[in-house]
Formats: sequence, C-alpha cells, structure tokens
Amino acid sequence: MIFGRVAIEQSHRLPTGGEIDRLAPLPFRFDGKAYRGYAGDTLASALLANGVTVVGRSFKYHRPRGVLSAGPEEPNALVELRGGGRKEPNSRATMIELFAGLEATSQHRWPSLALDIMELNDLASRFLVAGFYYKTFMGFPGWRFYEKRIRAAAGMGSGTVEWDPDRYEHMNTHCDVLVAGGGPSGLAAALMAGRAGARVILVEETDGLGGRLRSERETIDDKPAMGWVAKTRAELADMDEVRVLTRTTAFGCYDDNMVGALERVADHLAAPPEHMARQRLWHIRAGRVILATGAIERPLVFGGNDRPGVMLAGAVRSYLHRFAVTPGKRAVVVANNDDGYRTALDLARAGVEVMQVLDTRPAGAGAWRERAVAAGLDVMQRAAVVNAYGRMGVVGCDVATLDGHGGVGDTRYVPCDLIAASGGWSPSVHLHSHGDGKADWDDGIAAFVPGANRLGHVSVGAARGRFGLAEALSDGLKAGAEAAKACGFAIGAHPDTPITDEIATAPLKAIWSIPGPTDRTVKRFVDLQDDVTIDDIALAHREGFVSVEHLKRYTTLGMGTDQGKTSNITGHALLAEARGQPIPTVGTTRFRPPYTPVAMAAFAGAERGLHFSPVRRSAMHDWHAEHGAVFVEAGAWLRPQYYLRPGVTKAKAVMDRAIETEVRAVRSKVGLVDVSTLGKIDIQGPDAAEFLNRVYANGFKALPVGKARYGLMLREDGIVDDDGTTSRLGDTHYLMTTTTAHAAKVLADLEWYLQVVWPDLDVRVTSVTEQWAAMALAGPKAREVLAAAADHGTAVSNDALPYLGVINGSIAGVPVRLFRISFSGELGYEVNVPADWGTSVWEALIAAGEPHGITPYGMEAMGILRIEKGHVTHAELDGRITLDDVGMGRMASSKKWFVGRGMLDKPAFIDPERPKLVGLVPVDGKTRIPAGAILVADPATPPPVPKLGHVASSAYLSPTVGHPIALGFLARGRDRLGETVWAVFPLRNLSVQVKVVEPCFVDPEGSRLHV
Amino acid sequence: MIRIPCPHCGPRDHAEFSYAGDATKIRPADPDAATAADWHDYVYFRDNPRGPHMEYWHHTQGCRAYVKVLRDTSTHEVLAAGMPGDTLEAGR
Amino acid sequence: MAEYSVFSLIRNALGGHKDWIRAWRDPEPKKHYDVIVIGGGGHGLATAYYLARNHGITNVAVLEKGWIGGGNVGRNTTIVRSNYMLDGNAHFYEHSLKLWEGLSRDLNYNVMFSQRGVLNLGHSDGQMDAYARRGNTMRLNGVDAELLDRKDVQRLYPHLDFSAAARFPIYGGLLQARGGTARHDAVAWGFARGADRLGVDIIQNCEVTGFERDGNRVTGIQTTRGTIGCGRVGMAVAGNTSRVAAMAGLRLPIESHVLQAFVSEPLKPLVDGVITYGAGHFYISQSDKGGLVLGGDLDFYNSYAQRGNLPTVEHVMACGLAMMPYLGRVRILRGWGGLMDMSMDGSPIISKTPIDNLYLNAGWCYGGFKATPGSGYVFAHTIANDTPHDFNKAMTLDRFATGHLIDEGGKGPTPKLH
Amino acid sequence: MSESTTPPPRRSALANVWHPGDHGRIGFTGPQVTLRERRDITAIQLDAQRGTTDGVGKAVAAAFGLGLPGPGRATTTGDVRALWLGPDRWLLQTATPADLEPRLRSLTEGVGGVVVDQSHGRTILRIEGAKARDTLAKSTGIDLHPRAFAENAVAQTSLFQLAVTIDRRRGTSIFDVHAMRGFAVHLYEALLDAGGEYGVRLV
Ligand SMILES: Cc1cc2nc3c(=O)[nH]c(=O)nc-3n(C[C@H](O)[C@H](O)[C@H](O)COP(=O)(O)OP(=O)(O)OC[C@H]3O[C@@H](n4cnc5c(N)ncnc54)[C@H](O)[C@@H]3O)c2cc1C
Ligand SMILES: NC(=O)c1ccc[n+]([C@@H]2O[C@H](COP(=O)([O-])OP(=O)(O)OC[C@H]3O[C@@H](n4cnc5c(N)ncnc54)[C@H](O)[C@@H]3O)[C@@H](O)[C@H]2O)c1
Ligand SMILES: Cc1cc2nc3c(=O)[nH]c(=O)nc-3n(C[C@H](O)[C@H](O)[C@H](O)COP(=O)(O)O)c2cc1C
Ligand SMILES: [Zn+2]
Repeated sequence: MIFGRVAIEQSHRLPTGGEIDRLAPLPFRFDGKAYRGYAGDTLASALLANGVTVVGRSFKYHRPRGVLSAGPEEPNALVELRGGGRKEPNSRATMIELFAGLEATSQHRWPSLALDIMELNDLASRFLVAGFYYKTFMGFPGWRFYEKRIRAAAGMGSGTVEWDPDRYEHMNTHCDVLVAGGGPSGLAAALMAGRAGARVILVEETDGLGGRLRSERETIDDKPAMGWVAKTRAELADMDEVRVLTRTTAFGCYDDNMVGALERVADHLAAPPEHMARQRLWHIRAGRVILATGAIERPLVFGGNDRPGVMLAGAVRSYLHRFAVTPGKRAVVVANNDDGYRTALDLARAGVEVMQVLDTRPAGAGAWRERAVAAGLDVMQRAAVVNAYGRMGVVGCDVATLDGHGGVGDTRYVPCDLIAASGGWSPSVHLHSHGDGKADWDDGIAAFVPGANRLGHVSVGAARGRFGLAEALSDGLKAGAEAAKACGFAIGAHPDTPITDEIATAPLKAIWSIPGPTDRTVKRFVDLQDDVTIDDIALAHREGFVSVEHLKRYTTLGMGTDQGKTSNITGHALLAEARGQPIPTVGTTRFRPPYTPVAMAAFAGAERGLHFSPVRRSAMHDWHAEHGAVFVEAGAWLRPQYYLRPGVTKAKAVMDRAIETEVRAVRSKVGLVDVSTLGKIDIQGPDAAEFLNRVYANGFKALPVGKARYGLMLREDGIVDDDGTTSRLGDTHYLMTTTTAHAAKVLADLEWYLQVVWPDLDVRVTSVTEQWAAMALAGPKAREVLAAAADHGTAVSNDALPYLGVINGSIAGVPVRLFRISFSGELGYEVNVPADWGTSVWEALIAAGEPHGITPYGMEAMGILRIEKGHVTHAELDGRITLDDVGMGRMASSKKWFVGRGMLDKPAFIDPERPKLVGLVPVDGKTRIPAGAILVADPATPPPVPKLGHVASSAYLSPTVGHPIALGFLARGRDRLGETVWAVFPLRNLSVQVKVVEPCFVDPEGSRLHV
Repeated sequence: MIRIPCPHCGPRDHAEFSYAGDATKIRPADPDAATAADWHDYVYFRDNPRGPHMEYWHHTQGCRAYVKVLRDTSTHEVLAAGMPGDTLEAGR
Repeated sequence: MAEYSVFSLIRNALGGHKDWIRAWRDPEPKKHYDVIVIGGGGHGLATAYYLARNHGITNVAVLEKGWIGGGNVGRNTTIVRSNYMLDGNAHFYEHSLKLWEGLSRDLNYNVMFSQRGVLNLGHSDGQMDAYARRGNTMRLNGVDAELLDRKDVQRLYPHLDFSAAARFPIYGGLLQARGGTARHDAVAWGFARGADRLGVDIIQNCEVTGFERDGNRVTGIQTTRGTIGCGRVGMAVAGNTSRVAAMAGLRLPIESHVLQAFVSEPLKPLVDGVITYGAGHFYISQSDKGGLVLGGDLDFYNSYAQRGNLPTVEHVMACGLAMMPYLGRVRILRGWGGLMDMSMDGSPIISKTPIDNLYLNAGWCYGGFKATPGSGYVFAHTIANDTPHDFNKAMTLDRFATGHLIDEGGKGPTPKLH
Repeated sequence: MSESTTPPPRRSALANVWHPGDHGRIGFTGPQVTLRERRDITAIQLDAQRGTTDGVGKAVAAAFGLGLPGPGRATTTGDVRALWLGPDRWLLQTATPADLEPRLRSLTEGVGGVVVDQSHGRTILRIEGAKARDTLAKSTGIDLHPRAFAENAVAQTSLFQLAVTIDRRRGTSIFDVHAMRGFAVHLYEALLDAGGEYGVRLV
C-alpha cells in the first residue's frame, strides 16, 4: 500500500497537520536517490521529512551543511535543480516547491556530497583566512596558474551551455496601492485599500498567503488565524480592482514607485505548459507602496553553529506547522528572545524530545518563560550552546552558563540532533532601502528598521519591527486606508482590529557571539554561505578594514547568494564591538536589488532571438526574397546584399560573381535597387527654405521648385553628420532624404532646432520614410525603361525631367514621385511610390526593363558603384571627418551661418597635415587593398610606426576599371596624388604598395549623368 | 523608472524619451556676434550639478515634443516639467 | 622578506593571525602637505603611490570623502585592455597595461591581474573593417591584437549564438590576448598600502568642501575635517569632478551619468575570458569567486545617484542573452551603479588647469579602471614636474578649443553616446 | 508608355505572414484575443502651423462636422476619425478611400494647415477580446485601465520596442495599434507571441 510505505519512508513526518496534501504524494530524486514528499512541500521540507540532513557544502571550506531556514534567506541548502537547458544551479531548497519527478543534485562537492575532497580546505582553514589571496600567489609561475585552480574550487553550482527552452515575458501594470507581502499586515492593508475601491496589487513571494501565520499557531478573533487569512483572501478575490499575485517576489524598488516583481508562473511544475511563460516579470507603477515584507530571523553565533541540524527557531516552527515535519527527534533550543520558548513548546507538542531550553538573557520573568516552565521544559537562563558536534549532522552540543563578561561557566554535553536557535528578527528593509530609504537602528529589537523614505513607501508589521500579530494587523489596516485616501478614495468605517490571543513578550537582549571554547579549530560562523567567521571579522578589523563596506569586501560577508540576509547585522555588530562604537555609527552596507536573485531571461523577457531587436522590412521585401536576395542588416532594415540565381549557393566566389554581374549591369545596361531605407522627411512651412539653409552647410535658399540638391549637415562641433538630397516639391514644401543609419537622429535634430533653438521658424517636419517605397533605376538604359513603364502623361525625357529634376508621375496606375538623381554615377532615377504599391511599381519597372536586361542589385554592388565614383558613406564619414577632409570644403557656403560653422576654424581642423580623402590603386594592378589597412611610408619600420592614414572602403575588384580600388584618408593626401605609399594590414601580415589617385575612378566629369 | 510628466501626454516612462541634456545651454542667438569662445562654451561645457538640473527630454516614442524638465540628479526626482520656452520652478 | 608572501602567511597562520598590521594607517590630517590628492579612488591612490615612488614626494595626503575604493574603482566590471586606435590614447593605455603586468609584485599585493583575453565581437562587414583598422593600428603601435573570423570565434567560444536565430550574426572579432581583468578592490587597497608604506597619509571620511585661494594658486583645501594647506593639488574624483572643480571655479566639458553593473550568483567556471557584444552594449567576464560580472550602457541621464533603473537592466540582459543564450537561467544576484565622468570626446583629461597648482584627472567615461596605474603614473609626473608626461600630452583640457579631440567613437560632443 | 490608369490593389506588409486561424493556447472558451489588419485605410496627417490651430480646427469642423480632438483623445464623425498625435498634429483616418487628402489640402490651404499623406506608412492592427488589454500590457508602459484610458483615448507610446499609436475604440476591449509599416511583421509576431497563452484568432 502506497500510503503505508510513504509514511515509513518519511521518517520525520508528523501524522497530521500542515498545509501539505497527504493524498498527493510526489516522487522526487535528490542526488539520484528516490524519495517521496507531498504536494505543498518544498524540497527542503521533503528532504527533512525523509531525514536528510546534509544538503550542501559551504563556499570556502566545503563544510557539510543542512537546511537553516524555511525561506528565501537560506544560505546553505543550495542545489542544482532540473537538468539540460533547464538546469538551475544555486537553487534554494527552501523555496523550491515540490513537483512530481523533481530532480535535484547537490553541488560544489566532488566526488559526492558525503565525501568531498575539497573539505581539505577546512583543515587548511588557518591559512585560508579572509583576504589570504591578496598576500600570496604573486610569484612564479604567475597568477594565471593559481587562478585556474582557485576558480575551479570557487563558484557554487555549475551552469549549463544548453539553451533554456522556456518562454519569459514582461507584464506592465498600474495601481493605486501596491502591497508587497501577503502576511497579516499586507493582507490587512490590501483589504482596506481594496474596500475603498482603489486599484490594489498584492504580491506574495511564496505559494500562499498568510506569511508567518502559516508557520505559527495563532488565533484571530478566537479562531485559527489561517481562517482569517482564507476569509480575507476570498474577500480580496471578489474585488474587481484587486489583484493578488502569489509566487511573486517584489525584487526591486526603482524610481517613481516603479516596483519590479517576478512571478514564478510555472516553476512549481515540471515544465511550463505550451505558450505559457515560465516566469513573468512585472513592472508595477504604483501610486503608493506598502511594504509588508516581514522580518528575517538571525542565527546565533556559537562554536559549530554551521553543523547540519542547527536551524533557525522560526524555521523549525515552519517545518512543524506548515509542513508537518520534525527536523529532529531530540532538540536543544537556544535564543536571546522569547522565540526559544515558543519553539520549544511547539516542538514538545509535536512529540519532539526537548532536551534543553537555553535563554541567553539574564534571569528574569516572562510570560513565555513561565509557560515553558509550566510545560515541564528544562529551562536554563543566561546560558547557551557553546559548541555543537557532529560532522554530517548534529549529535550533541556543549551547553554552558554565560558569565556576562565574555566567559562561560562549566559546560555540559547534551545529546541532540536538532539545535533551534534564534538571535532575534531583522525587519526586511531591503525594498525600503532600494528606494533611497534610510535605515534606523532600533535597540529594542537590535535591528535596523525603516527610517525616512523620500518616496513615501510605508513599511508595516514585522517589516517595521512590529512583531506582534495585533500590531501587524492594525498597522496594515491603517496603512491601507491611508494609502487609498492619498490616492483619492473615500474610506469607509475603520474596522476594529481583530483580536488575537498573543502572549506578551519579554524584551530581547542582543548577544552577537556566544563565547566558546578557546580551541582554535572550533569555528563560529557569521556568514554561513561564504564561511565568514568571527575570526575573519577580527582580522579585517585588525588590518584596518573597519568600514562595513570594507569589511564586506575583504571578508565577503554578505556577498553570497543570500546577500547576508541572516548574517549582515551580526557581522556589522561584531565590527562595531571591535571598533568600540555603537552599531548605528558603524552602519550597514547598502541594499541593492534584486531582493532575491532573478534569472537573466526574466529580465530579458520576450526580447530574445530574432525579437531581441525589431527588424524592418521594405515594401518590396517579399519580392527580393522570392528572387534570391541574400539579406544583410542595415540600421534595423533587412536589405538585399546581392541576389543569387536559383540553384546557386552562397560561396564567396559566387557572391563576388553576383556582385560583379550586378555592377556590370548598371554600368552597361540598367539596374534596379531598393533604396526605401533612406530616411525621408517631409518639411513644410513658410520658413522651410530658411530652415534648410541653416541646417545644411551648403546653400538651399536658391533651390527652385522641382529641383533636388545634394546637401551636407554638420554637427555643432563642425564634424560632418549626414548627407542626402533634398528636393523642393512646392513653394514651402521640401522632401529631405537622409542616410539609412541616421534617419531617426536627423529627424530628432530637426525637431530640436525647430522646437528649442529656433522656435520662431514656422516649419513642420514629419517622417515619411515608411509612406514611400523607393527604388533607384540606374544605367545607360534607365530612361528607356522608365519611359516604357511610365503611364501615359508621365514624360521623362531629358527636357521634361532634367538632371536633378523632380516631377510627379504615374507608373502602373500608381502615383509616383520621380527624381533624377544618381548615386551610382549613371543616368539614374529615384522613384518614390506609396509603400503598399511598391511591389507593383517595382515589378512594372522590372517588366519594362526585361528587354534591356534589367538586373536588380544589392548593397554590395551599390557599394562598389559608389566607390568607383568616390561617393562617401558612413565608412568615410565616421564622426571625425570635416568637409575639407572629404574634399567638400568649398560646398560650405560662406554667405550664411549654418550649424557647425562656428567651429570650422579650429586649429586642428585647418591643419594641413590632416588626412584627406584620396583614391588608392595597387601599384601592381592586382593586389586587393583591404579596408582597415593603415597607410604608412615604409612597411619595414618597427613599431611604433608613424601612421599616415587608413583605407576606409575598398572594392576588391572594380569591374569597371578592371582592378582593385579603394578610398582612404591620407595625410596631406591632396598633395600626394601620383605618389606611392604602403597599405599595411599586420593582422593578416599583408602589405600592398598603393598609388595615390583622385577619389573618383569612373567618369570624373559626370558626363553619364547628364545624357 | 523615472516618470516624466509630458505637458502633452501626461506622465510617461522615461524609456519613451531620449535624453537631450542640459537645458541651461543657450545657443548663441546671433551667430555673427558669437565668438569662438561662445561656441566653445555652448558645445562643450556643462554645469553638471548634483541636485536640480534643467534638462531636455525628447518624447521620441510619444508626441515627439521636447520637454523641459527640472530633475534632481541626486535622487532622480522630477521637480517640474514644461515646454522648452517655460521657466520652471521646483514643485510646479 | 616581503611583508606579504606565502611565508609570512604561514608564519601568521601558526600565530593565529595576530601580527598583521593595518594595510594602511589612519592618520589625523597634518597642517600642510606638499601635494594633496583629492579622491581615494584607484587613480588618486595610484597617483600618491607614484608621487612617492617615482618622484620622491612623500609628504602627500589622499583625501577621500567616504571609504577608499568606494567610488568607481570598487564598482566597475574590471576590464583591462589597451585596444585603442587614436595616438592620443593608444600609447597611454599600452603603458598602463604594461604597468598592470608587473603590478602585483610592484605593490607586493596580489591584484589578481588575469590576462584572460578581451574579445570584441563583430556583427557586420563594416564593423569588421573598423576592427581591422583598430587592430592594425594597435599592431603598428606594438600592441598585441588578433583579428578573428567567425570560425576562430567559434573555436574559442563555441556556445555563443552561432545559430540562424541570432538577430546579429557573429562575423568575427578583435581579440587582445593580453587584456583581462583584475580584482578591483585589491587595486585600491594595494595602491593604498603601497603609498602608505612610502609615507603617504590616506585620510578617509574627509570630504573636500572648498578651496582657499591666493590669486591663481590654491593654498588650502577645506574639508569636513578642517582646512589643510597644500603645495600642489591633484584632483581625481571621477564622477564628482564637476562638483569639486566648481568649488575651484572651473567649468568642465564633463557630464556625470550613471552606469550600472551586475553580478550573478557564483558559478563554476563558465566564461573564460572577457567578451563584449558588438551589436549592443554588453560585456561579461567571470570573477574568481564565480560570479558573472556584466554590464552594458548608461541609463542616459545625468545622475549622481549611484543607482539606475529597470529598462537598462532589462536591455543589458537581453543583449547578454542575444550573445550567450545559455545564460538564460543564470540568476542576477546584485546590480549597482557608478557615476561616470563622461567627457565630450569620450577620452580622459589629465592636465594642468587654468589654476597654477591645480591639476585635473577626469573624463574616464566607461573605461578608467584599466587606466588606473597608467593614470597615476602620468598624473604624478604631471604634478611633480608641472608638465605632462609624453603619454598624456594629448589629454589636455584645451583640446576642445583647438579641435585636437580624441574621439575614438566619432560620437561628437554628446557625452552619453561615448 | 504603359496604359494603366487605376492603381492596383494595395499590398499589405503582412501579405506573406498572415495565416488566418487560431494560434496559441486555445481553451474551452476559444481564443480570447482576435487580431485583424485594418487594410486600405486612408490616413492623413494634419498639422497646424504656428498660430493657426483654431483656423485649421474650424475648417475641419466646417467640412466634416468633426472637432479636432485634444491631447490623448480621438473623435469620430461618420466615416472620419481624428486622432491626436502630438502638439498641433492630428491623424485623420477613413476606411472609404476617397479624396480625403486633396479635400484636406484645399480646406486648410490658406488657413495654415500642413497635410501629409501617411496612408501607406502605417500598418494598423485591431486587437480585441477579453485579453486584448493584457496582451498589450505585456509591452506598453501606459495605463490601459478604463479608468485611465477610456473609449476614444489615444496614446503615442512604445510597444514591443516600436513607436506606436494605440487608439481605444468603442467598448472596453478594442484597440487599434498603428505601427510603422516596415515593422509590421515584428509587431505581428510579437503580438502572436504575447497573446499565445490566451489564444489568438487571426481573421
Ligand atoms: C559600472 C561600471 C563599470 C565600469 N567598467 C569598467 C571596465 O570594465 N574597465 C575599465 O577600465 N573601467 C571601467 N569603469 C570605469 C572606471 O571604474 C572608472 O573610470 C575609474 O575607476 C575612475 O577612477 P577612480 O578609480 O579614481 O574613481 P573613483 O573610484 O570613483 O574615485 C574617486 C573618488 O573620489 C572621491 N571623492 C569625490 N568627491 C570628493 C570630495 N569632494 N572629497 C573627497 N573625495 C571625493 C570619491 O568618493 C571616490 O572614492 C566602470 C565604471 C563603472 C561605474
Ligand atoms: N516571533 C516573533 O518575534 C516574530 C517576529 C517577526 C514576525 N512575527 C510574526 O509575523 C507576523 C508579522 O506579519 P507581517 O505581515 O508583518 O509579516 P509576515 O512575515 O507574516 O509576512 C511577510 C510576507 O511577505 C512576504 N515577502 C517578503 N518579502 C517579499 C517580497 N520582496 N516580495 C513579495 N513577498 C515578500 C513573505 O513571503 C511573507 O509571506 C505576525 O504574525 C507576527 O506575530 C513574529
Ligand atoms: C567585479 C565585481 C564583482 C562583484 N562580485 C560580487 C559578489 O560576488 N557578490 C556580491 O554580493 N556583490 C558583488 N559585487 C558587488 C558589490 O557587492 C557592490 O554592489 C559594488 O561594489 C557596488 O557597491 P554598492 O552596492 O555598495 O554601492 C561585485 C562587484 C564587482 C565590481
Ligand atoms: Zn508627449
């Protein structure tokens, strides 16, 4: 019978109670071994139920470690969860919800958890003190040698190189009131705000509501408190404007009340259902933020306090009540506050043998103590555990009285397999601190509590150091009401705070470390994960690392996956003791998001793979794809790089041939290229001409209607920014084109000048890039093709459409704009077509061009054509180039002011030594001149070699001139025409002797343009 | 996320905007009267204060207006916002 | 025997580590120093160290407003390289890299300089041409560089996204094998200890609040711990440059921006060297502790807050996954921000100023950690000799007026773009 | 010389990728999001020059009986819908392609209107259904709650990294999303992906 077997297997499971579903047993594996737990378990509770004590190994000394906590603060019980692309190292067993078939393995040990040879580090621990590595490994054979070994020993879990198959996504939402934390205070706050009609979001990290109530036995209005939780949950569920998200961690507070929250949508399942995200990252923009994040219990520092079986007292109660697990059979309880008694009573009630209850506080009365005594527990006051024994699990401990002056009385050995310890509770001030909130020290609870908060975040309940249930509830009700009110909602009657049956607690008395045996092999840990001991803190202090931030970085205190949730305050307090200063003077280290670690993929959301960044497609994209285009990206656009004939593969030679074919077609017949990607800006208004005249370096005022002109824009610092043609379509109407890459920037700049700099100019600018598909028809036969394609009434003769002329026309019934401009140096036209008709017109031109051998061409051919003509692009205009550098200094109008003109006379800009644009050809007539080569006088010079310039763009073969050509910048280049220099490419061991020529290789007179 | 109150669109995520920098810089109005030093100052120098900073944000993915914002650079708190021509005071 | 060595470690281990002395003293400020260095970051501490070591000037104080190393030196992604193209930068950074190569021994402090190689990925022909130009220039300057094609990159890092789903395919990359990382805190502490041992006073919790002037000279520094007299003053306060300079009446071509960085949970070795993505701003390496250390672009607004916002975090991670899709489930442990002193051409200023005895070290943008030893070295030279070293002679403040800009990125006077 | 006189049908930017049918996770109630492309829309951008806002508004009102909407709003009369795009800038939309552009041009000529045809420059996707809002909320940072974004609300914002216009139509769950035509395929794929968990019907 299954149930019978499970009961026996789960040796530490209580027969009744807990939030687990005993009808749903779940098989799982840890380190290959099969176990069973129940739905509702975490991996940690299921392991404890099965009597598994050792779950992980510590970072530095590889000491065996068990489960310390029952929450996200867990420093010890880290495992590798799942496998393949879903493997997740460093997963906290205390937060992993059990599912059928769960597989986890221990990490950071070799060969096995039980036998880990790196445990030798523990023996060598005397040498491996804080910061030892700064003092050695400096000599032979070099740091890299040691580093390899250290790196292999460091790290915790191992990652994977497989890709994660799961989906991630973001979700945005706005609310009036955000409540972080679904404990009693958070629920009360949400309830009040919700009742007022506010839009409320409550996020709760765990799988259910109730917070600490799930782990305690408390009552509200004389009924079990979890009943109140259920009732509240139901009421919230009925409110349309309230959203409760469980399994959702508020991980960071950012500016203006933006809270980041991670919802683990499917982590409690073996795999996410299809189309569902594994995790969803919420951007919550809140009017008011209420932090009801509770508090985190601190361990006590005593000898061997890291042994498996030493647990937080509150976690012991969680395992008892929430999971019906007894983490041990014989317990010692030690605390500096009343939680010891509470825990001992609960343990005893669950049938655990309580060997000893130790209260580190001086003798005194207290309701809790009296209860414990009345229950027959063996209570010792002013006493503590001083040393725990047991390598793979606690077997016993020494207990002793404390003399109050750092000494101990006689020790007595107490056998036990569980030590429940409580050093008090620290409010979770993390989120409060992210938003610039200050933390104030509260001596009463020996912890930091939220102080002033500029953003108006309000902390309530345990998060504010109010540890009583009634306090938490009333705090929450009040904050919820106030928040709703602040958002403009009317508040109804304030309900009475529910009544609880709490027992008054006696004050805590901090004790930061328990004096222990002088034996140096006994370690007392402050930070369990990173193995920071009190000796490390003393050493850091001795060496002058006396700021908390130095202490942290020198000892790694609080730098583990738990970020010191259970250790920071103790460590800082110990430093304060060593410095002889009060804790608030010493302070605390800075809290940073995320509150608990967040997967990179969750941050990235859906922006992965091809959707990492949107691509843009031209109107003729599908045509290109159907006709063998190989695409390349240019400024988010996919553009044909070249076209392959059917059946031809993409080998380099083929590619070169394709390009050559395309170039030849343009020079000898006619080609068609998609230039839709060029930016197009519609400029209209009475001051449009004046405006253009100011933003372009060359004059634009005299441009007649129906004409286009090439223009250059400078940045304010005088450097060339962008170029393109601008056409005057009407009296006050212009169309500007920009380069593909700069289109967005140029538009933003124009808007800048109009809105901010010259608000007196009456001009409107709009991007029409997407409205118009654009294609350039170029080649000696271009006019014939255009004439054949054009509709009746559209005349394209040299008279009707002269060089740089602009007319409206129609092709295939589509109204088009025709521009007689050319980038290739051939007779050319640009045709602008409303985008939805782009393909129709393109096809019409192809059809009309068929008899003339029309060839579509791509970016590569266009690149060669423009290099042959010496036209510059971004390869030349790299953000450091002046007009003069590219030989266009004369274009700058001297008659007017334009952007950048004030900078042109800077000494460096008029220095005759500046590299100038030149053409380059190989002296041997055949060797390629690779782009990126550097121009030097003599390739044999040893470094550092004086550099004369560089090769900016290169055509490995200009089909038109029959040899390689290139454009480059050469110091005093204009004076060196005819000279030879060397283009060197030491990365590939190449050097080419090149002749300096004019930067135009084809038709320098431009006669082909004007036919 | 900084929420920038666009005078046209209302409060929006700063991610919808492009930062356009120091709004106290005034471009020389009369280029003929401007000296090289004036241009130099305009193009290169910034006060770069810690505290309230007058700056421009371009609502690039919104209404495409340039918005003038007074924002505290030590807290990121937006103290006021308006149109480019507005004089801003904290708390407005 | 060196103060720190494996032998001293063993001896101390046997003695319970009771004999270690403070890494640096905690002196009260004196009335007057020959040189006061403002800013206890990497550059300030290195400057003090080299003033003492190279120039014999030991009556030096470093004034730090908080704890040393708490600024950018303690919060950067620790990438060290010298793959610069422009002459104004290239020789300086290479000199700095050479100093790194001997730094641990020089300081008798292990700064864990690890030459694991810095690889910049290229994603287009244009970008590969630009890398070629940079790499060729480096080689001509005597700096190591290798141009990798797609296959070479795949051999080095087989698990990057070489798939058809890659939004930006990898064309190749530029590798500087001598580049790498160093342990950032150790750099600050090592220089501090080195300077301290040579007599420099390191004064923490001492914020500079003003300058006392006599004509065109600074005579004293006002601080939260009183006024301190000085012969010369070097300023190396990184993100706070504009504020401190303003106290001396200087306006600068600098804006302060926030740059975030992140560290993952510690993992067994997964990323060997330093890799940067070429299609977005992203760089990653793995710390010796096992955390993946990664960063991206600025938040794009002036800031002194040392913290950034979520959109940048998300974009950095998206870039990371675009390059290394297998990092999807790696969890980010912590993120933080630092204040970048963004200059108008993206290059540093190590220069004399209009004030006779005030010297400026600033404008480090994303990249001043790698410069730490080099910067201290030439800044000390500049202060000691009242004239720049050959390596920083182009890094003047007046280059913006003359047009001799050192604009590696060609971005112009828009600091956020550098 | 070719003889055509009437333009051919307009080709959608999504012509090649649109596969009508149900996509994603289809529950008992069927897809909870419906996506359709609004095709053949005429969309004319109308700007008012300095100081002519009133004049332009009056001219439009006189001709179409349509008040130009204020910031963040849209107005509709008969066949024409006007969306606020930015300061002194509107988009006039109609599904009956007629002569909207020339009419506007002649109407506003002289009163200071600037007319720019954007009919082909934008792809418009209509998304509706119970989960339309959640699908959009996966990417846009604006508040789509009816309290904040009621019927006839319009926003220029960012969606799946694109600059878009979101226009809330009748009812509470119908939105028109306008994006640049070149990014249409990206928008379409991103919406399908985001809506996948709710089930998306493409019509
Ligand atoms: C996230 C991030 C990533 C980076 N990544 C890299 C990288 O990979 N590689 C690289 O080379 N560089 C990188 N950098 C840049 C590099 O860290 C900095 O350029 C460099 O550290 C700056 O020099 P510093 O160390 O002297 O500055 P800091 O360490 O900032 O030192 C300046 C010091 O001045 C102090 N100070 C300021 N004002 C005063 C005052 N009034 N009085 C007294 N003291 C004052 C500050 O407290 C601070 O300690 C990065 C920076 C950041 C923030
Ligand atoms: N014994 C003690 O001294 C002691 C100490 C502390 C608390 N308590 C008890 O705890 C309760 C206090 O109530 P409370 O509501 O203030 O706290 P709580 O601990 O009951 O609830 C806090 C809740 O917030 C959640 N949470 C924490 N950080 C979160 C985050 N970043 N994102 C999302 N969820 C997060 C937790 O999972 C938890 O459910 C009372 O019942 C009180 O008696 C007792
Ligand atoms: C290279 C590097 C590695 C780091 N590794 C860790 C780490 O392993 N754990 C950790 O908690 N923080 C790590 N940090 C971050 C620091 O904790 C801290 O956030 C950072 O130095 C900035 O300081 P601040 O957060 O106190 O402002 C690392 C920082 C750097 C620069
Ligand atoms: Zn706006």
